[in-house]
Amino acid sequence: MSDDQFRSDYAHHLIEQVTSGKMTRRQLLVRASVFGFSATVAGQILAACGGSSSSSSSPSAAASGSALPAVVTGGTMKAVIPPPLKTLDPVTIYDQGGIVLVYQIAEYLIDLTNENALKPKLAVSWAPNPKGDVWTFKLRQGVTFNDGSPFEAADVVASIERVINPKSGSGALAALAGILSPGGTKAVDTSTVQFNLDKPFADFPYLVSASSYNTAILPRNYAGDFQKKAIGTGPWMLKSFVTNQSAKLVKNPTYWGKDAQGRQLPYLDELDFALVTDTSAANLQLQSGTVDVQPQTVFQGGQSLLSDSSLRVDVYPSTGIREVAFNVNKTPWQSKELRQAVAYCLDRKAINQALYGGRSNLGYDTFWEPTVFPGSPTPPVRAVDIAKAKSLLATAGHPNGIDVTLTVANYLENPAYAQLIQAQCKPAGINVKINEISYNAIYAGSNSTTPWLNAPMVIVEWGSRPTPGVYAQAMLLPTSAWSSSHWNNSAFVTAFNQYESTTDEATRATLATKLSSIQQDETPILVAFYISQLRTQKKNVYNIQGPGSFYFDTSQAYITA
Amino acid sequence: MARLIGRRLLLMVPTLILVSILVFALAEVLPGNLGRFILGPYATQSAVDQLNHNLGMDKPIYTRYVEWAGHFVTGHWGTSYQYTTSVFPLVMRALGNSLLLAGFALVIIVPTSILVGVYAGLRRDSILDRAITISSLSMTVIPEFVSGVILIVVFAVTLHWLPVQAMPPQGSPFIDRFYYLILPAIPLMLLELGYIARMARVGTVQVLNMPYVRTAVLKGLPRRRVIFGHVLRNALVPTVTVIGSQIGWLIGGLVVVETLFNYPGIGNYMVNAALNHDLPLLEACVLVVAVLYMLSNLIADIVVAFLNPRIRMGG
Amino acid sequence: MSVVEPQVDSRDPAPAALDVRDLEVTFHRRGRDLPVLKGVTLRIAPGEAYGLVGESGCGKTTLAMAALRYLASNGTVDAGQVLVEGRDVSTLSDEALRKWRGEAVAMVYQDPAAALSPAMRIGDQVAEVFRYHEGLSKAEALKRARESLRRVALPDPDATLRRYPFELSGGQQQRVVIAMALAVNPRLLVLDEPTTGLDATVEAEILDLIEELRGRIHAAILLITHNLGLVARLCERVGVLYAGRVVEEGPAREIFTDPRHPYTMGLLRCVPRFGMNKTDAALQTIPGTLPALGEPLEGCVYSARCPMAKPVCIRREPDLYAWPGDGGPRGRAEAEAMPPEPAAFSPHHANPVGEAARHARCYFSAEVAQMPHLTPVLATSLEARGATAGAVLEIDDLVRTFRDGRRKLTAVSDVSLNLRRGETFGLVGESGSGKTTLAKCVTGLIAPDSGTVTFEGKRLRATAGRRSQDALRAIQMVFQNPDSTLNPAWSTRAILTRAVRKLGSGGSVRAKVDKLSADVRVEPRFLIQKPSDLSGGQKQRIAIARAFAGDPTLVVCDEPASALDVSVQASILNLLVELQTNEQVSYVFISHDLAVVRYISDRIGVMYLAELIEVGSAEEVFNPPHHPYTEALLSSIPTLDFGDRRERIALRGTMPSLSEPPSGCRFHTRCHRTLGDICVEQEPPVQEAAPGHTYKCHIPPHELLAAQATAEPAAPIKA
Amino acid sequence: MAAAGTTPDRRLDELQADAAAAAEQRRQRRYLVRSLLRSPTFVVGVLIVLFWVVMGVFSTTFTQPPALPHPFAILQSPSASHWFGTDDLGRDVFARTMAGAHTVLIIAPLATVLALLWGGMVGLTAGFYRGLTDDLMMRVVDAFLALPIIITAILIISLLGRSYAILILVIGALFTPVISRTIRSAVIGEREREYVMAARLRGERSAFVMAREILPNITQPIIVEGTVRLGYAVFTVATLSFLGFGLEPPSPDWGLTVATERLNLQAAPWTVLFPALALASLVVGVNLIADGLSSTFSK
Repeated sequence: MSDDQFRSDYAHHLIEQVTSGKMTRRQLLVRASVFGFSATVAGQILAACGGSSSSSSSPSAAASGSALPAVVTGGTMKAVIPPPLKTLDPVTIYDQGGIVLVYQIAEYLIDLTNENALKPKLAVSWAPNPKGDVWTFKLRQGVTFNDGSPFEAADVVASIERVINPKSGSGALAALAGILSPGGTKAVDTSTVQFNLDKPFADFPYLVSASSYNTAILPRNYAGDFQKKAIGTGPWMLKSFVTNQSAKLVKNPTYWGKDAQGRQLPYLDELDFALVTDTSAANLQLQSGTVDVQPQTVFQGGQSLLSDSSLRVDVYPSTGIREVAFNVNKTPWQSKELRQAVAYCLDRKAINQALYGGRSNLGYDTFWEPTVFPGSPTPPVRAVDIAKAKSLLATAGHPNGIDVTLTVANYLENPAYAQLIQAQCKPAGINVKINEISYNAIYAGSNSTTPWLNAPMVIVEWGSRPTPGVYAQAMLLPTSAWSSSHWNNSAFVTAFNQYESTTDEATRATLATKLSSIQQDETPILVAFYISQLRTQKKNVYNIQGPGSFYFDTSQAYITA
Repeated sequence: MARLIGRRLLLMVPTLILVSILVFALAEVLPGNLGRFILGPYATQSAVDQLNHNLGMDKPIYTRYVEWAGHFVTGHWGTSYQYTTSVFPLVMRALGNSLLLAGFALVIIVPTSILVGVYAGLRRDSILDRAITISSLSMTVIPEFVSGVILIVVFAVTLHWLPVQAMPPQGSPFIDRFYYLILPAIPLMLLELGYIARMARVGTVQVLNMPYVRTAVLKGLPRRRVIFGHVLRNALVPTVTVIGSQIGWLIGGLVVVETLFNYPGIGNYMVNAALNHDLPLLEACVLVVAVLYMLSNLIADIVVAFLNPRIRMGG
Repeated sequence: MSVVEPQVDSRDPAPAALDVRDLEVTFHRRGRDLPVLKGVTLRIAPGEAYGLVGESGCGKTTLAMAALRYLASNGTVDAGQVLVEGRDVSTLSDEALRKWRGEAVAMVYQDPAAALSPAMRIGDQVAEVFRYHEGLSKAEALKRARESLRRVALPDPDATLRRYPFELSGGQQQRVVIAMALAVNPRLLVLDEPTTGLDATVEAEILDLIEELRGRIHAAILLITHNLGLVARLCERVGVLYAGRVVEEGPAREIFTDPRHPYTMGLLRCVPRFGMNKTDAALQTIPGTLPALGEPLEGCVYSARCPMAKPVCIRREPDLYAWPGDGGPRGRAEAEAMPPEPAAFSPHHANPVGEAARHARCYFSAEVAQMPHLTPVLATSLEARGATAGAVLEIDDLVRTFRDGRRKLTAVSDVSLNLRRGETFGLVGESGSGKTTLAKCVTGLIAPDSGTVTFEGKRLRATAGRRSQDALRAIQMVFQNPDSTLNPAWSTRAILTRAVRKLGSGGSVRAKVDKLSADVRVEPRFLIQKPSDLSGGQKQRIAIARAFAGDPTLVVCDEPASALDVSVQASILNLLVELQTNEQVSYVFISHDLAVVRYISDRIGVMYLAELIEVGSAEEVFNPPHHPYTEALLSSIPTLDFGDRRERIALRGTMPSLSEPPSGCRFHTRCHRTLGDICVEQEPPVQEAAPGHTYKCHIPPHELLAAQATAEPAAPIKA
Repeated sequence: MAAAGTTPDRRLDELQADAAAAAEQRRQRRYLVRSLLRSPTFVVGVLIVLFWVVMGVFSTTFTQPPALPHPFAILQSPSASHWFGTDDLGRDVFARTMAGAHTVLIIAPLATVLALLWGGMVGLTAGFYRGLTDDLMMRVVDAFLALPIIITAILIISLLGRSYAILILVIGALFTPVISRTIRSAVIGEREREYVMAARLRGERSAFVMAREILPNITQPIIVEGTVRLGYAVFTVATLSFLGFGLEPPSPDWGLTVATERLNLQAAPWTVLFPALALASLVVGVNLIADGLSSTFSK
C-alpha cells in the first residue's frame, strides 16, 4: 500500500486517539509532525476531531512579549557561548559550543519547533511505509551550499552514511545503531531519499532531525575540515574562528530561507560569538552590555541577570537533564538497592529550588515524565525517605554506610548539584566524595577511557531531547554509545524495541508505562528534574527561535535600536 | 659592558639546561606513568602501555630527554591534545598577549612605585611615610583574584567605566588593547607596587645613612643634587634586583588575572593545559615562562651593573 | 655662662675659626636621654691646628658633627653655641648653611672608601664643589678639579678624574677626599681620624701632605684622633676629652711632656713609647673602663678610674683650672674647704679657654707628675722564660697562593722562620703583606701549597681538621676582632667550658674554667653573660683564656689589641706578657703597630709583599743596619718625641699587586735606596747584619749602616 | 658538669653558678619577648593570626555546619541569623568563612616548616662547605628559582592530583630554594667569623660547628624568613585553590570559595567579600608579625 494510503489511515487513527481522549491536541500535533503531516494538514485533522486548529502559542514569543516590533534588518548580534571542546566538526560535535555553531552554518533534514515538534527544513516532507521500516524524504529544491554547489539527495546519503560509519566516531552512530545500517540510505532521485531501516522505528524522523545534531547535511565531498572551511546550507557563513576566543559569522547571501513576507533571511548581517568557558565572565559580558544574548544561562550566578532591567530572560520548557549515572559494572553500583537508596535520599524540590529557583519540572528517574513528554504515564512520586534509604542500604550490605565518589565537571550547575547530592545523602550514611574535574577533562579521551563514560558515578549534562525514546536510545540500551550507566536490562530492551516499532499510540502508552516502571525500579540513572532553560538577551533582541540552548535559531532574529 | 652581558648569557645556558631537565623530570618522569596521566584513571592498562610505547616511554630516560630537548630547541613543540594544532604558534601568540599585559603593568608600576618608595624613604617616619608603608604592605598581600573580582564589579559592571573582558573585539585598532588591559593590569600593579615601593624605600633609607651622603651634604651641595646625584642611583640597586626577581610573582599573578579575565595569555593557556592534561602545551608554556623569567633577571642584572660601576668593570 | 661671652669677644676682636661654648649635646635612644657632650668649651684661633684626643665614645666625633651642624636626627644641642668665625652656626638659614659648608668649613673622614660616592667618577665628585659653590660650568669645574687633584699630589690627575673610587688605593682615596675638602679654601678643616685604618707608610704620606698643605692654605684645623703621636706631630694645641668633658687643654708639647690631668697621664703611660720593650717597663694601664653613655657620674668624671682620686673628687666636680697658677693650690684650697659652697666658685675662676694658658680639670694637678705606677715590670728576660735553644716551631719555604678569578695571588712566598720556647716572634708588615695568611698556615686554618710547618720536631698536618687533638691543643690562636671572636649565642662560661672539654687535660672542667677566667682577670659574674654584654677588652680576655684552655705551647696572636682603645690595649698586652712569663708559652704576634711589636717581641720579622724580608732580634731590626723598607716603615711612625728630627722617608707609588709582584727585589718599585738595574733584575741575597739578623737586599750591611746611621733612632721619652 | 672528686660546697656554688647562668638566659629571653610585645605591628599581627587559629580549630563548635545547604534560603543577605548571609546553596557564609581558616592554617604552616627544614639543610651545607658542593647546589636552586612558584605548583599538582599531603609537599618543596638561599647567605656571613675558626682550632666536627656554633646565630634571619614565607604560603594555597589546583568542594577554603562564589558577586557580594577579607587579613597578620620580628631583631 502506498505512503498516501498509510497517511490517511494514520490520520484516522490519530483522530480516534484524540476523540477517545487518549491523546491531547498538542500531542496530536507533535505526533502528526513525526509522520510528516504539514501544520495545515494537522490542522485539518484537529478540525476533524472537532476543535480549534490553533496551535499553542510559541513560548519564545510569549516570553518576548506577545507583540513583536517591526523587523529591523542588518546589524550585528553578539552572543556568548562556551568554546567548542574539540575541533569544530559536525560529525563529532557533542557540546553546546560546537552544536550551536554548527547549527548556524549547516542545516538538518528536519528541525524542531519550540514545542519539540518536527518541522521541515532541508526535507519538505517525509512519510513511512505502513510497516514503518522504510522512510521516504522529499528534499527542498533550489538549495545550494554556501560554496555555490547545489544541494542534492547524494549529499544527504553521503552525510548520513558518513555518521553511521563506525570509523567516524560520531554520536549519531549510537542513536542510529540497530536502526539504520550502512547502505540503508538510498537516493531515489536528486530530490528524494529513502531510508531502509533494520527494523520498524516510529520515531525515526527525530534521528535525522536537528535533535540528532551530528546528522547535519554536508556536501558529499566534505573532507572533515569544517573549522577551516565551514560549509553548509545554513543562514550563516564562518568568517573567522579563533580557538577559545571568538567565532565571527556573516550572513549567507544565497540562503534559501525567506520569511512570511518573502524577505531574505537572515535579517542580521553578522553574528559574533564570544567563546567563554567561565560562567561569571560570560554573565559579566551580558551585564556590561558587551554581548546581546546568551543561549544558555545558568541559574547559578544568573540571579543578577534575572533582576537586570536591561535584560530579558526567556524560560524554555526544555527537556534537558542532568543525568546522575551509576556505572552498574563498577562497585558498589551493581546493587540495585544501593542505587535506589540514593534516589530516595534526594529532595528534588529542594534541588529544583536551589539550582533553578523552582522553575524546572521534577523528574522521577525515568524519561517518561508526564509534564514534559505527552502521553507518558504518571509514575509514583519518589519523595525523600531517609528511613527507606537506610534500609535499602542495609539490604545492599552496607548497614554502616558507604563511601562513594561522584565525578563531576566544573561546568554549569553541576558542582552545586553534586554538593546537594552529597549533603542529602549524608543522613542515610552515604558519604559522597566529589571529584570535580574540568569540563574538557570529563569528556577527554576515547569511549573506553573518558571519565564521563567510565567513572563509577558521574553527572552528565544533556541538552534537550525531543522524545523519551531518543533519550533511552542514546543512553540506556546496551547498544547506546553514551551509556554512562552501562545498564543492560533485557526486559527494558525488548519493551523498548516494541515501543519504537509500533505506531499504535495505545500500545505505545502501555509500553511506556512498562518502560518507565522498569527504569525507575532499576534506577540505572537519576533524573531529578527536567530543566527549564534560561536564555538571556538584551531587551531589544527579538525572535530568536528554537527550544532550549542547542537549537539557537537566529535566522529570524533582529535587534531594534 | 658587552663582555658582562655575554658572560651572563653564557651563565644562563647551564641554568637553562637544568631548568629544562627539571621541567622534563616534573612533567614526564615524576608521575611515573605518562600514558596513564593522558588517558586518565579509566583507561585499560593495555591501552596505557600502548600509548606509553608510542610516546617512547619505554626508552631510557636520557635518550628521551635528549629527543625532547632537541625538539624544543628546533622549535618542534609538538601538537596540543586540546586544540589539535601545533603548540609553537599557539604559545607564541599567548606569549605576545601576556607580554603586552605584563609590560603594560610594569611600565606603570616601576616608575610610580620607585617614586613613591623613594619619597617615603626621604620623608622617613613622617605620617606620609607610615601611610605609604602600611598601604603598600596591605596592597602586596591582597591576592590578585580578590582585588580583580572587586575591581570588575566596581568599574566594569557598576560604573561601566571599563570593559570586563581584556580583549577588544576583532579588528579594533591596536591602541584599543591598552584600554581593555587597564582593568586586568591593576591587580598585577597592586601586587608589585607595594613590594617594589617598600624596597625602594628601604634602599633610600639605607643610602641616606651612608657616609658618602654625609660627604655630599657637608660639601655644601644643594639637597636636590645630593638626592639625584648621590642617593638615587645607589638606592635603586636593590630595588632593580627585586624587580627582576619579582617578575616571577608577576607571572604567577598573570596566571590568575588571565584566568579571571579570560585573557588568552600564556598563564591562561597554562592553567587550561594543566587542567586538561595537555602535556605538550603545558611543558612549552612552563619552559617559555622560565626563559622569560631568566631574561628578565638578566636585564635586571645589566641595569644593576649599569648603576654600579664596580660590577660593570668587574664584568 | 652668659657672663663669659662678652669677656671672650672683648679679649680679642679677631673671631676664632671655631668657638665652642659650653656645648651640651644629648642623644635620645629608646626613650632615654644620653648626654654625650657636657659643657664643652674650646676655641681654635684662625690658622691654628687643634688636636682633640680621647678614647672612643668620649664624644670627639659628636663635637665635630655639632660644629658642622650635622648631628644625627636623634641628637640635640641642649645648651651652648658653636660659633664659626663669630657666626652662630645654629642661626644660619638652610641656604646660608649650604654655602657655609664647604666654603667656610670642610671635613676629612675616617674611612675614605666609604666617604666617596661609589657610583660617581672622582672628577665629577670633586668638580661638584666648584659647580655648586662657584657656579662654574662642568668643563671649567673639571679643570679646577684637576688642579686640586694635582695639589694633593695625586699621580696622573687626568686619569684619576675618570676613575671610580674603588679603583683607587686607600691613600689615593684619602687624597681625593682632602682635595675635595680644600677645593674652595675653607677657613676651618675638620680631620676626623684621617689616617686610622691606613697603613703606616700611607699614613705618613697623608700626614706629610697635610703638613705640607698647611703651609699653603691658612685653614685652622680641628684634628680628632685617638693617636697621640698624630697630634704631637700636627697640632699646636691639644684638648683631652673624657666622657664628654674637656679634662685638660694646652700646648701640645707641654701636655705630652708634662701632663697635668691623671687621664692624660694615663693615656701617655699606656702606649708603648717608640723603641720601648716589655723588659724595660710595663705599660701602665688605666683601671676600669670608659663610663657607658648616660651612666651617672659622681663628682669628677674620671674619679672612678683615677689612681689618685680623693673623696672630694667624688663629692664635687672640679672646674677647668688654669695651670700653672691657681690650678694646684686652688684645687687644694677647694678640696680643703669642705663642704664647698657653690657660691665660692665665681665664674672668673674658670679661666676662659683660648689664651695660651693650660687648663686641667683636676684638684690635684700638682701631684699628677707623681702619679703612682700601678703595674710592676712583668716581663723577665728570654732566658728567665726558659727559652731553650731548640726551636718549638719551624717554618720552611712556606708558600700559599689564592686564586681570584683568573689571577693568582701569592700571599706567602717561600717564608722560613723558627721560634723558640717562651719566645715572642713579632710579625710586622702592611696590610696584604701576608702576615695573617702565614699565621693561619701555622694554626692550620689555611693549608699551605708547599713548605712545611714543624712543631716540636714533628711535622704538622696541613689543616686543623686533620691534626691530632694534641697538636691542636698545643697551637692556639687569638684573633683580632673582639666582636666576632666569641660565639654570640653562647654564655662566656659555655665558651670556656667547651674549650676546656676539647682541649683541657682532665681534672675538673669547672675548676679549670674558673682558673682561666681568674688568670685573664674576668670576674666570675661575667661568666654568665653573653659576649654582647661584655666590653671589648673583656671579650678579648675571654678569647685569650679560651686559647689557653689547653695550656698551649704556642699562641698565634693576630692583632689581638689593635681594635681596642689604647688603655685597654695596654692591659691586653700586659696580660699576654704575664701569661707568657707564667706559662712559658711562645707567641707569634702580628701587628701593624711597630711600637707595639717592638714592645712585646723578642724577635721580629718584617714582611713585604708575601716575603719575609728581614728577621732579627727586636733591637737589631729597629736599628740600622736594616732593610730599606723597615727603615721606611720606622720613619713613618709618628711619635711623641718632639726632639725627633728623623727625616721621613716617603715611599714612591703604591703597594704593587700580589698577582704580579715586581721582578728582582720586590721592593725596588718603591725603594729609596735602590741601586738601579740590579734591584730590578736580580732577586736580592739574604745578608746577615749580625748573627740571627738577616735581611733580603743587594746592599751589604756596612753600606746600609753608613747610609742609615745619619738618621739616629728615636729615643723614648720618659714620662 | 663538675668532674668527680669535687667537694660538696664546690658542687654547691657550681649549682648556684648554673642557676645564675640559667637565670641570665631567662632574663635575655624575657627581654626579647618584652621588646617584641612592645612592637605594635607584632602584637596586632599575633592577635589576627591567633584569632584565625582559634576560629580554624573551634569555629565549627559554635557556628552552623559550614557544609549544610539550605536550598530554600539561598543568597540571603547578612542578617541576625546569618551574620555574613548565605551562599548559593544556602550555606551560612559566616560559618564557612570562620571554618575556612582551618585548611589554610594546616597547609601553609606545615609547608613552611617543611621548606625551612629542607632549605635549612641545603643552605647550611652549601654555605658551610662552599666550593663545588655549593656551586652545584646553588645551580639547582637557581634552576628552581627560574620557575615561578605558582606555575611549577600547577605543573606538579596537575600531574600528582590534589590532596592535603601533595599541597603541603609541593609548596614546601617550592619554597625550599628561596629559603636555602637566605640561610646560605646567613651561613656564609657567619662561617668566616673568628669564633668558627676557633671552633675548628678546637677540633670540632663540621656537624657540631654547623649545628651548635653557626645555627644559633642565624635563628633570627631564619625566623623572619620563615614568617615571610608563611605569608606567601597562605597566599599560594589560596591562589592554587582559586585556580582549581587546591582543595575540593565543599571545603570552605577561602580561595576555593572566592573562585566558586565569584559568579554570585553581584547578586550576593557577601559570599565573596567575607572570605576574601578573611584571607587578606590573615596574610596581613602574618606579614605584620614578620615585620615586627625583623624590626625587633635588627635593634
